[in-house]
Amino acid sequence: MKWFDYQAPRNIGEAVEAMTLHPTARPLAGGTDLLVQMRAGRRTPDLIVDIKKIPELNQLHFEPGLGLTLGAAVPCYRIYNDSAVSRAYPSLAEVANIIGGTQIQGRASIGGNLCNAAPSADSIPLLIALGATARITGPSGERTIDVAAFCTAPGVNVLQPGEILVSIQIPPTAGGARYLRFIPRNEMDIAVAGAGVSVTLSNGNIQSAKIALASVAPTPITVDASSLSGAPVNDDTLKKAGELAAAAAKPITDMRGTADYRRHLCAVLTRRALASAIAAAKESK
Amino acid sequence: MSTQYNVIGTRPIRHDGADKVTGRALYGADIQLNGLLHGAILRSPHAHARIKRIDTSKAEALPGVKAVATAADFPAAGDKIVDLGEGATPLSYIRGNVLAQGKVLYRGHAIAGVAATSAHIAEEAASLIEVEYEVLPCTLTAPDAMKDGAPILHEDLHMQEFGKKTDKVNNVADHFRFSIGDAEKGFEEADLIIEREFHTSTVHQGYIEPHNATVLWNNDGRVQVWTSTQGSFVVRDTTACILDLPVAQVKVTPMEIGGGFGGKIPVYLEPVAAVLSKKSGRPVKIVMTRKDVFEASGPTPGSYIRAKIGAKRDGTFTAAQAYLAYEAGAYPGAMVGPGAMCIFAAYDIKNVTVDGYDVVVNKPSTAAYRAPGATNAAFAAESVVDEIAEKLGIDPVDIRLKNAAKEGTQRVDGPKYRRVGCVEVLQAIKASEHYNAPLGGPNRGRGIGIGFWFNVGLPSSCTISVNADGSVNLVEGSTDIGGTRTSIAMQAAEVLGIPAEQVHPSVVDTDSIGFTAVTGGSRTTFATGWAAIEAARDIVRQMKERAAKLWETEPAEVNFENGVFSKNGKSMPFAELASKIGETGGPIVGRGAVNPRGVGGSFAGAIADVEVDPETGKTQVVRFTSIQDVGKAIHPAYVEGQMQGGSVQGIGWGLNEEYYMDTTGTMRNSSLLDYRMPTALDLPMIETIIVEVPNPGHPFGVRGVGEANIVPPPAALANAIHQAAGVRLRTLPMKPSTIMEAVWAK
Amino acid sequence: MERKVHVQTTINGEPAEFLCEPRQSLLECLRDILNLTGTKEGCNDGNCGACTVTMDGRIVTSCLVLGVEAEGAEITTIEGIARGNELHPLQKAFLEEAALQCGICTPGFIVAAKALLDQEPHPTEERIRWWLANNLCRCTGYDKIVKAVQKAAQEVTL
Amino acid sequence: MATVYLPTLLRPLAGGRESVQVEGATVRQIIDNLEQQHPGIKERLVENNRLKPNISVAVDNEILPLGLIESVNPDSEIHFVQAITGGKN
Repeated sequence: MKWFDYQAPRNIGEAVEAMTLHPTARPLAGGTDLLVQMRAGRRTPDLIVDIKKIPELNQLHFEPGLGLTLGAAVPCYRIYNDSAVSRAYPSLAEVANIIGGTQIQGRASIGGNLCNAAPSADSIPLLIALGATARITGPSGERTIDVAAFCTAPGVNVLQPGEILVSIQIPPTAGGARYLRFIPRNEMDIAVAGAGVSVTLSNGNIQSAKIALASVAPTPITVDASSLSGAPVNDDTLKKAGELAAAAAKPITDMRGTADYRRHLCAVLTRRALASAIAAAKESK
Repeated sequence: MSTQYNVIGTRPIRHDGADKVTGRALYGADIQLNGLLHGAILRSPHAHARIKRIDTSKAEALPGVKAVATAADFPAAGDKIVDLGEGATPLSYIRGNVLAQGKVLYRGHAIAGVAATSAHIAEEAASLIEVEYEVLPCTLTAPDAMKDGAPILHEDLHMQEFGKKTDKVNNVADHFRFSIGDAEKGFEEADLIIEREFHTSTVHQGYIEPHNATVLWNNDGRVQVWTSTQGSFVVRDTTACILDLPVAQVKVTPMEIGGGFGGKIPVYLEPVAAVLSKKSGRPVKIVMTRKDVFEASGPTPGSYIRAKIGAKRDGTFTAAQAYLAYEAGAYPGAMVGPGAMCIFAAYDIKNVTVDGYDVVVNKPSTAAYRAPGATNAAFAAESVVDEIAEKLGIDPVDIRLKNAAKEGTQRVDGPKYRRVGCVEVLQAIKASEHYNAPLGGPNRGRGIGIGFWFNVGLPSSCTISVNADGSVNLVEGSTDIGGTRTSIAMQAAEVLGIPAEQVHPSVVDTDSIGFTAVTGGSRTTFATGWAAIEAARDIVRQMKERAAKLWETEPAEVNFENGVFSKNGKSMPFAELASKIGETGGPIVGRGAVNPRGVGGSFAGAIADVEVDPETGKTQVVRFTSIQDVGKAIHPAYVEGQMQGGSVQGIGWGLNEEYYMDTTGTMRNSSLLDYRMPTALDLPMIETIIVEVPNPGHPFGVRGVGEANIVPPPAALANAIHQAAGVRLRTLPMKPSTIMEAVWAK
Repeated sequence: MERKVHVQTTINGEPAEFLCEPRQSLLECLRDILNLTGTKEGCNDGNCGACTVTMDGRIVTSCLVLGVEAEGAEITTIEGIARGNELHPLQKAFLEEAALQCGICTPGFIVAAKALLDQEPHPTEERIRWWLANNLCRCTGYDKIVKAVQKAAQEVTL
Repeated sequence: MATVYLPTLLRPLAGGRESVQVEGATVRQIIDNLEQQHPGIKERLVENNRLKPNISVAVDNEILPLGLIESVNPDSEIHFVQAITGGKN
């Protein structure tokens, strides 16, 4: 690995200053993607800014009615070990539990998963489906954008020089949600395809549904699921949701699977995830 | 008749156990020396290219860099055929694989080495070496490489046919044919003939410890090597050969080894580290990255196989024929010979013809992997056998029993089997609870497969010295990859009539023990165990002389049984006599040096239950049993461990593992994330049935257990998937997308 | 200006300090600077678990932690698992169950399994397999490893 | 006389025969006498006064480690086969 310097600022201001002074600087949370990329020579920062000592980035705070504030550096294990968060967002706790193995979850953060902007990121489709927003701060102040608009290309996100992700805000949920991915192993694997789904029900029908997909486009993508609103909860609706997902997917063929297979998986996973989210929505009532 | 043993068949704690659970055991990469430099290797980014120019000046100028080495630093010794533990090979191939000369033949091919004060500086320096390439088209599979007009890897490589050089230059290093009886006539007698084509991917042994080497070229000219290897004498001889030194000028200290499975027999780093040490005057350590291990060590061949079997209505096989083309990688030696000898090895078929082709391609030079060549072959044969059984409506075990190889069955390469346990393995499958249990759910299937491996003998040495406290020190040269210190010590203990704990085994360097061949070929418990038996017998002989002195009689009058020396009512346990060796003539050292005959081949079987998700094609192994004739299980726990480990490697090979190469010859999944070896979460418990048909050729009946167990799993899984999902997969790995595509095509 | 960093930390219950380059991983610092070579390198990208240590009570792959991040942390390595001369029940169980062959993955498995048993004394087989999915073993097929953890779980609670 | 079974690709040198009867008390003598009967076979089996390193000899169905110097009985069956080593073959 090439030489770099290391700083561990205690507050956001110092972090933004360091990131602004060093245009190639990278923030370090869990490092489970960053250090691998640096070893492979894919990123060559001259400065690593360790953001784990900044209080705001370590916040994990759930407020019924307001939602969840998930600091960008909060490691996965803290999410599933927090009973209030796990109760309010079981799908999020589950995602935190499938990113890497136990050791990875001791370090990796959802914020890092988002910033890394991999098409295959497991948390992003769920965050999109949950309507999450990203709180960003930088030299020209603070801004908030939808997670759905955060990733712009493989490994590229909207952050401008000097900007860092502070937290992810997830609104309160009224229904159910689920992320399902397909991997050839049972753990420690990259999604061949993934589907994040949230749903609210009204009088036994779907009130609204959101669907987002992983690993089938240069970024995680949102599927237009508006046509599902008002649809009855039955197999035809589930099948239709799957078809919408398959139609929206733009997969490529690579070592993880062929394009046709991935499109097929989108339909299967979306259908299964929606069924599971509906069951969760019914249960939460 | 079963022999009663005191030590053999028990499960003592392994002698190196405490060191290995506390982190004290020193593996190759753990060595720290004063003044140690760290090395890095520059590797080819191209699968096939001519090297026009190498400029190392920028690397040499980087602060912290102490030496740079290229192939030009190797002595220009002439070419010769050498047998350094990997079979007969031209030295130029071995040397050319260590550092490329003139051409690079695969992506990852080593070009230069750098030694620097830190690994980071060495890595940076390697990236500063400028290489000008003329990129050439590459060829990546055996069928492609054999086509007219395919890119030629070695312009001077003429196809051999049983020792005769032909004038063909077509990437085929060797073609051979085995035939017994008359296959054509045999097929005419058949009521059913099934012929199928199979493809298997290149796979890696996947040992967790990367290759490493630390070398000090001392001021007295001696070269000291510390490394993780399956064969310290192979490393010694290869390093000496490449550096053109007398063998005894190189001393190799085998460190603990973190897995090998055949892949840690070849030498990759030692000669480079030696040159760097000579140039810098300091010890140099080089450790491969995981990417290097995938791209530049020796995986096992991918293959194309055509297998054909003819059977009568009653299930009798009348003829068989096979064509095997194995990918050797960059240099010849694809282990297609053993594949060809194993493909129908489980069956007594009178009329068989097998053709084999050893084909070079632009992939890393392949190495052995547990029963090398046999797993690919068994996948083909056992799939065809299963299909015949299905079409004839015969139980898969019964059809195999009907045709099973036994004592006197002629192998396709000529010799007849001595006592083997194929029938016993099949009977154990048939009688097992697993084979007779319900499948327990939808989308499930059960498959079986059987397979064979020869095992080998080869030389081993051992010395044993007696301590006054009644314990003995055992010195041997077989590196211990899976508990062989203990399985060897137990055989000595059995002869000496003392507990296994009273034997203190050490694996020592090449200066300190006689020549010992590799830990491989399932030979260590068999052959080095035999050397230990001989050494222990030598001890007993000398101890009898001492007892005779004490009792004023002749040694021949002294009895020795169950650890007690006796004569006419007088008796003395081993330990008591040991306490008197000082006063009866001094130290006692026993020696054993063997190159044994009596090698006993091993048959293994597998029963696999799978569940296939009909919508995703994902296969879950829900139950698995490994069955193997081991001859005699010296330490049953480690025998089970070998069977379980081989089974799981076979499961990985069957379901997900592969070198996923793009058209430029770049492996796209060269990490442990994307190579997808099984994790704990992917598997059930692996049940084992140890079958013991003693090998009449070994004093305790040992056959060797390390290899045959990997042979049946991919075939058993394919047969199980067929039952679960209704499709026959003839390509490895049988990954989810492949299964789904087969389901769609149906 | 390329300068090494002074790191003060706690390793296996003892205060420790070392100088490292920011680019050196905790794994490199443990092995090459502190000579704690029981922690192994298998892949250097977090996928094999051979370098598992605990850091402030959580298991991590030390190849994916920078040495400088150890400042102020509490690290436990395989060298800190035995209680003096007495092996930890997991270490004993690994030996009794023959749960290792080559042994290169063993330190990582023992450190990881201990963290599990410390927080969950009675894990199911499925839970053990889930927890240990980040630790690769190529020799054993995991059967005897899982059984050793199950056996140690019984001993720990006795 | 011992019976030598010829590898498939060497059979053309012996008029297509699968086996031939040969005199000899050692493998070396067998090969020398075989060469007398069927010229051209020896160079396919022997190099530098040793069995070629990729060839093993089986006498009475047992692979023997010492090659040319192994003894042969008058009623022995002899096969020349591909060598299996501990590693790459």
